[in-house]
Amino acid sequence: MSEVAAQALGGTVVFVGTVRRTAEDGDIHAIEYSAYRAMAETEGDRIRAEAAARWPAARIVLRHRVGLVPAGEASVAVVAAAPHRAEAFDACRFVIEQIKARVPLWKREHLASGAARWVEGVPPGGGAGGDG
Amino acid sequence: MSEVAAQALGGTVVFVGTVRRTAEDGDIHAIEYSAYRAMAETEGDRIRAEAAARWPAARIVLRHRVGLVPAGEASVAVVAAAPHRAEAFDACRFVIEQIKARVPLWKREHLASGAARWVEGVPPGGGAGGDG
Amino acid sequence: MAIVPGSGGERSIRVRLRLFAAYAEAAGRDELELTLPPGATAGDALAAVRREGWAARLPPRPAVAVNLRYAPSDRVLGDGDEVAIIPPVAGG
Amino acid sequence: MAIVPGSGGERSIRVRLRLFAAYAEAAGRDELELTLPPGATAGDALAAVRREGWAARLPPRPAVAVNLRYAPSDRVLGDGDEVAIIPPVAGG
Repeated sequence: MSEVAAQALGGTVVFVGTVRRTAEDGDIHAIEYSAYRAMAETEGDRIRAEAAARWPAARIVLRHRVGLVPAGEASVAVVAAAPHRAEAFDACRFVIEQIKARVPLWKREHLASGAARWVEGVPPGGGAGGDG
Repeated sequence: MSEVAAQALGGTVVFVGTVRRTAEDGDIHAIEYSAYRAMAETEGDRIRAEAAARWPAARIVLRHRVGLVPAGEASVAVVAAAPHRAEAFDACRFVIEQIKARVPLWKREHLASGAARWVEGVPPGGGAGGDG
Repeated sequence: MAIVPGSGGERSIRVRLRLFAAYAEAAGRDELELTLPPGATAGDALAAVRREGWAARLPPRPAVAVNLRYAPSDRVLGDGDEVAIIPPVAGG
Repeated sequence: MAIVPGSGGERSIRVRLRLFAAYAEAAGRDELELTLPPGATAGDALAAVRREGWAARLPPRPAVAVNLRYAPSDRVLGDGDEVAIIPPVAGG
């Protein structure tokens, strides 16, 4: 949070996404995240710029881990600080929704049984189209 | 956050309210919070119970400082953890809105000039009425 | 009509009235005791307080809590109740 | 009509095509080079990939990015562009 701290900012909203241990059909040992790293970074920058355009007073930081993340650990964090809480909530939520909708990240669940499987994702709909 | 951590909870939203240094008409050195403490605690418990009724899977923690809080420091924190992020966002926001609407807390701004003044609040509208 | 022993229907009640923040500052104290007739309500307690000079500071309908809970003005008080006049709140 | 020197209008282009996650797994590799006619689009690159057997795995209209940005299928490619077929995303 110190990355977004400023003395004119009264409200800070943090979202932390954590790897859940339980799935419908078996315990999850860890999730392995992979990314199209260069694009994930530029897409993250674009999301941040879009949020800055909508909430000019907000400061935003986003982070996503890649590689193996054990159950119970955080995989993604978004921090939004703003003069007023409504902006902080709205900006934080916008950023995490956009991350989930369009940043090229994928996850593979590693089950307690030793099996692994790709988690079904969502067709990315943001950015400049993506109907190709 | 460890107070609300659980391995079935995938999304955690934290709201932190910080004392702003700048006001319209003078720098703020600190805010002095006072409370009707026994009622603030029971009202906080009621808010938590109401949130639990609306979002049964969510776990919620709320904290508010009293006494002198220097500018730049946090005065209030709400943590909501839930299986899915929408519930965590909604529960966290509900709780901070309710705190601000009805928990008997008051603040007095201490200005850099040495002057102090009560901050205008909102007539509490929640709970069992309050039209007395 | 039978006399119900111990109903206390004719004894006056005493309530502790608490003041906070700007109201306590205006009153110069944060607590007073009120003696009220049986059956008195939160609104009656407020009316009693209004006889004090500083009470001009109070809004027409301030929020009142009885025993740590917001209460409507027709809430009937009991002996020993704690009544609080709650200034506009400003947490966060 | 004048001949514009250096327009390169008649030379084919080469693009680097990148695959990720389940698509890379299906293809058995995460990258291939495509040689395409001048004026080829993102959609043409995709059509070229569809000739490979594993490409049955692809949905009818997968998302495509050109040079780190989602692009429509009519996006015209240039020599050296990086084209990626983006599987449904699952961050968080």
